[in-house]
Amino acid sequence: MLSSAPRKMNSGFVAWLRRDLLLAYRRRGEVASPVVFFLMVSTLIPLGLTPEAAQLEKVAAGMIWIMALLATLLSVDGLFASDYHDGSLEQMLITPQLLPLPILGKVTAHWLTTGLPLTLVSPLLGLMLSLPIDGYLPLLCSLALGSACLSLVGAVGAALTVSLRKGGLLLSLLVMPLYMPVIIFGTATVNAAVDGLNWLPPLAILGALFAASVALCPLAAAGALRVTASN
Amino acid sequence: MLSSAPRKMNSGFVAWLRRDLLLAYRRRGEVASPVVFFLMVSTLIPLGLTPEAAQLEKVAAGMIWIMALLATLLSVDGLFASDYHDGSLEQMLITPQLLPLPILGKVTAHWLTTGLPLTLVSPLLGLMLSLPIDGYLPLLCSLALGSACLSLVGAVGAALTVSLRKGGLLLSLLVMPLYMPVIIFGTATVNAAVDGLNWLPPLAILGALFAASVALCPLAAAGALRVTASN
Amino acid sequence: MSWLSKLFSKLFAKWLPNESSSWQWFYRLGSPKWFYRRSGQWLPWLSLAALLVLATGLVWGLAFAPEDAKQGNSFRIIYIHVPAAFLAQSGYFIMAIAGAIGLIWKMKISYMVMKAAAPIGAVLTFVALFTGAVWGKPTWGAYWVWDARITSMLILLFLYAGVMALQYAYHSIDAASKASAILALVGTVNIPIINKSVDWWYTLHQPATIKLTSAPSMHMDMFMPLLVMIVGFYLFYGVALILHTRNEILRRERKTSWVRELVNAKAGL
Amino acid sequence: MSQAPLLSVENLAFERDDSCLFSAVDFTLDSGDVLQIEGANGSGKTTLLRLLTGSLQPSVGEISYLGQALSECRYNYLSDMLYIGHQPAVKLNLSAEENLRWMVATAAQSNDLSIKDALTQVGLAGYSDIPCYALSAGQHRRVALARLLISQARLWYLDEPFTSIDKQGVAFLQSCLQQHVAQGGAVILSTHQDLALNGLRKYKLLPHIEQGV
Amino acid sequence: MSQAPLLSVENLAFERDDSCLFSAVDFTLDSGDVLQIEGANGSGKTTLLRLLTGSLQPSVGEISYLGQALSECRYNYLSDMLYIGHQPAVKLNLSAEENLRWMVATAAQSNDLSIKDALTQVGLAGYSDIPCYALSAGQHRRVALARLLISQARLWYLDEPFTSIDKQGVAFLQSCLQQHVAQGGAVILSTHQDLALNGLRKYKLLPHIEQGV
Ligand code: HEM
Ligand SMILES: Nc1ncnc2c1ncn2[C@@H]1O[C@H](COP(=O)(O)OP(=O)(O)OP(=O)(O)O)[C@@H](O)[C@H]1O
Ligand SMILES: Nc1ncnc2c1ncn2[C@@H]1O[C@H](COP(=O)(O)OP(=O)(O)OP(=O)(O)O)[C@@H](O)[C@H]1O
Ligand SMILES: [Mg+2]
Ligand SMILES: [Mg+2]
Repeated sequence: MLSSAPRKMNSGFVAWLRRDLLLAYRRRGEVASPVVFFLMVSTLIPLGLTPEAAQLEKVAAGMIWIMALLATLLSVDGLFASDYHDGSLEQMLITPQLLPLPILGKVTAHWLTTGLPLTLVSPLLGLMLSLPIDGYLPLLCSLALGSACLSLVGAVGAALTVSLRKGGLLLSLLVMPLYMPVIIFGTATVNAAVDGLNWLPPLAILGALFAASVALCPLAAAGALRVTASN
Repeated sequence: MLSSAPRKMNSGFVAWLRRDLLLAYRRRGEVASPVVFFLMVSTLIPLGLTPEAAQLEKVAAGMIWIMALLATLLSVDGLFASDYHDGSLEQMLITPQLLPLPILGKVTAHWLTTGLPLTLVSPLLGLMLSLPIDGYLPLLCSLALGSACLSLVGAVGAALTVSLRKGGLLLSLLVMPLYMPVIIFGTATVNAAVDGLNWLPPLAILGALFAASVALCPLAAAGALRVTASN
Repeated sequence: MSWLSKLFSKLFAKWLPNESSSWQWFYRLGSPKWFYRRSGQWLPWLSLAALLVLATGLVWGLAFAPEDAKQGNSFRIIYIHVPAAFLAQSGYFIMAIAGAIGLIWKMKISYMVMKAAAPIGAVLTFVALFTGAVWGKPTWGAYWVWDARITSMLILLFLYAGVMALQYAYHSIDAASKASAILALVGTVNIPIINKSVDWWYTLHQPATIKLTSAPSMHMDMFMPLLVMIVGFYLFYGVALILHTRNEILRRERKTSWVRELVNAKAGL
Repeated sequence: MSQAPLLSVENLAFERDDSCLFSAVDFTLDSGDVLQIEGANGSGKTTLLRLLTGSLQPSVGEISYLGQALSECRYNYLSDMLYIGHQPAVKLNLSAEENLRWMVATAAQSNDLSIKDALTQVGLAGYSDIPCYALSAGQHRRVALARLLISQARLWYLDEPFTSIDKQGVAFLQSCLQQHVAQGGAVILSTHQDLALNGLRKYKLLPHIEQGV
Repeated sequence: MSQAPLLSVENLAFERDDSCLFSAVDFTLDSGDVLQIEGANGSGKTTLLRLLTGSLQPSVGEISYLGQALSECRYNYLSDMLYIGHQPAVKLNLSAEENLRWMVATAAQSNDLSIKDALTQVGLAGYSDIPCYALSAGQHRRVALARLLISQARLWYLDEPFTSIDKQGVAFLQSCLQQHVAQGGAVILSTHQDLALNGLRKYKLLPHIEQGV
């Protein structure tokens, strides 16, 4: 008899996380390419700015953070786009689960494929940009936390723009200011360490930002998606 | 009677150029739209690096060029993608015209909607990043020429990856190495002017790069599109 | 790319191979089966030669060449570093030429050579970079500096990576071959430009503090082993390329009768 | 006990940007029913189905499931519903099997038919490992339709399910629908083809006619 | 004079990644013919049409236009050909009129029917200024089909042109085809529906059967 089977208790988090990771993996030549991308952009920096170690050292932390932000922006834009076009997003919206959970699954997959690799190669980038040795650990910690914030906030922007073929500009400009604290405290963490100061306070603030983003961004993105889908 | 009408002499260049401009006009306002992106990132730079004018001044030209490059990379990814998905690309491949011409039309539209606006707002960015006054004219000239090269080379990469359904990261892996000369001579032009040297030689080299790209890139992109379409 | 090959054959009709002429070997070379058989005959001899020359060079360079006045024994890295850097660069051209032959004459085997050449070249580039970095620590005090040559070597690594990534990204073998051949050709046009521009960038930004190129003219006793090593690396490259290509042939032709026979014969032994 | 029909739609109207697409749509659906929405292109069939799934909100009127307004039984309703739209939600980069596995994982309930069997039944036996971009148009749609075989949902909303499907496939799909309603399910579908189903009911969607000035 | 048929296909075979999809496809097409390619899902109808447009290269066999091999008369052939595939090449962000204007601009030749009239005839009278993402599935396809009314091409290759089109639309489209062949054109189309056209010929695409071991 239909519907008599017990309902599965699933939140959709795992299913969407797995699917998006699988999709990322399917773009095979791609698994390594976030890493290659960061390596390449960090080759551009000496080419564009200066090859002198003494000078590079000063901008290293800031540049790595700007790269993290660019990579996130670059990739988060497509977070919902392909799902919107092939109808998967509509399916997501009509599942009985709480919408923020599948969204959190997708964002986690996004972070695992951009933020995490960036964090892991950041010591190498630090080497290339002559970052002083004291900066490595703070760089790793702050990037891990901060890039997660970037993915989460980016998801809200992506949700807002996915079906708005017009007028997305204003809304995405609203998201941008949210990036500013992340990048400020991110670089502050590394610079504090390089200058021999205590780098835990800025890191703690990043942690707080992260906690707030995890709690709020999926909700905001869910709301945005509902609006866009009823379009 | 069918086929008795005289054939129109058209190269497809204008038709594709117009269409892509119209499309870009319809989509003004997306997050990833290059100008928005450009402006947003340049507000982040002082935050990430340093707010001191003396320091910013040194990195201004390089940063503007790096941003121009990333903005191009970001947008060139979609040059053929949506056409591939909705079947327009297949229509382009079966028109009797010489394929490089429609491609050149599309690339021109791309430059008019990314490279040109970037060039036009670059004085503003120069101001924000405290670029010395001598640098403005060389910045404008070099960006105009250089961003055209970036669009052209990017088109080859986009053509090679269009049928792969991959994000922009693979594309960036393919074209970033090819972008290096452009960024070197681009920043060299501005820096030469700022240092009071003659900035025409590097600009001339950019011009030569541009000429070579115009001649070769549409051909290479045409070959690449034929390959990917038969996939 | 048919227009390209057509244009090509019109322009160079006179010199182009055609089947009736003495160019027959060229066409036979295009046959994977023929290549597989022939290379099987060359391979032992080539490997032996590579082994001998490399062993001679290594023993000579590491044990007998005099110690460097300034750098001590660390300079001996040169016997790996320089040949690897040499081969990495020529390897790219070999790969691109193979790709071009494939596009123009639609020769299957040259696509296979191209595919085989990419990882070998990338590994050699990496070896050059790595040995350079290791060497850099004692001599310059840093693993990495933005020197013109080093940078262009890094870009070369990216070019290789691009070709390899494209090879793997395509599902269809044919499309993969053609696409990466196009990319390799575009890369070849760019390599001289990249090298020139990186030189320009270097000289523009920074006065010569450390320079690779101005290595003092080497002592003959140090130089001879280096020369031997370079020859050895070329031979080794040849062996690696043939091995890789043979592998690729078997993979792509696994459905043909001759490969099946070969496999059956091996299994029967 | 179950006096209330499975689904009842009362006086539904939908307007977008101040122009009314349809109004006074009224019907009920019971277990065992197959309802075909008819209407010319652009008459609002897809819109109606999306209203039913809850993606769109009606301007006027009410939809109720087992006698309860949708807003009051969202979880149950959505768990009991399956919708396949014009866009079949098939990821091109995944294989048929992976697509189906994901669809099942996100669904509230499913029966015991294995994914492999479902794919075999829809005629994709040899194709389950191939990425979906290498499938033909009809095979691509069949991946989505395989969901029907696994689903335990009572309500099926199908928007032109026969698109690109060959004759044999259409016959198979109809037998699927027949079996589903025989088990107590119900189907609403839109299609321009004529169907040969027992107990088929039709609902003709008429354009809204402006009354008064 | 014109002994050679408009299009002749001889012993065509296509293989992808070492597996043969179909082989020994043989037919000729003259002005006035409508040829319907039949076959199950995945039998290669789309692939065959793409071979005919020159997007794909056959592994074996030859296609000739007016007695000349395609490679020798590429320009003429492509100028005389119109292809509408599964993906109708309609840009979602442009309006129907803008889409059509661009399609006409890239075509080698077109007749005097204005774009507005063509859109009216396909039933999009009030919709020409609306961006295509706001059109229904059938209206979306109709935008692409409006090209047929403006085209001067002799050869039409249509891949499932009736997808999402309502009954009235199907009848209209059939009369279009009828008129085209009456003017000396020819049509090859794939569809799973039964057509009521005079002079309709059918070609059944059979899967390739491996010979030998
Ligand atoms: C990661 C770092 C390095 C890279 C990527 C690198 C790369 C290269 C390249 C591309 C060549 C040219 C080979 C040719 O002529 O084709 C070369 C040659 C050479 N390198 Fe390095 N190198 C690095 C570090 C070093 C270091 C630290 C030293 C020692 C001081 C060194 C000493 C030399 C010497 C002596 C030559 C031969 C010069 C000549 O004959 O032109 N390299 N290297
Ligand atoms: N996103 C949208 N924004 C604005 N109008 C829309 C949108 N989607 C559809 N419409 C309009 O609503 C009407 C009904 O569309 P709908 O897709 O429901 O039609 P349909 O009956 O499913 O047609 P078809 O048989 O072609 O699929 C159409 O006139 C269409 O132009
Ligand atoms: N890009 C591709 N790469 C690999 N195989 C493909 C590709 N496109 C199609 N195929 C395979 O080729 C076969 C024929 O596909 P084709 O699209 O020609 O079928 P069709 O007859 O048009 O089917 P339908 O009626 O479903 O449209 C299918 O088995 C399909 O899996
Ligand atoms: Mg519809
Ligand atoms: Mg088909």
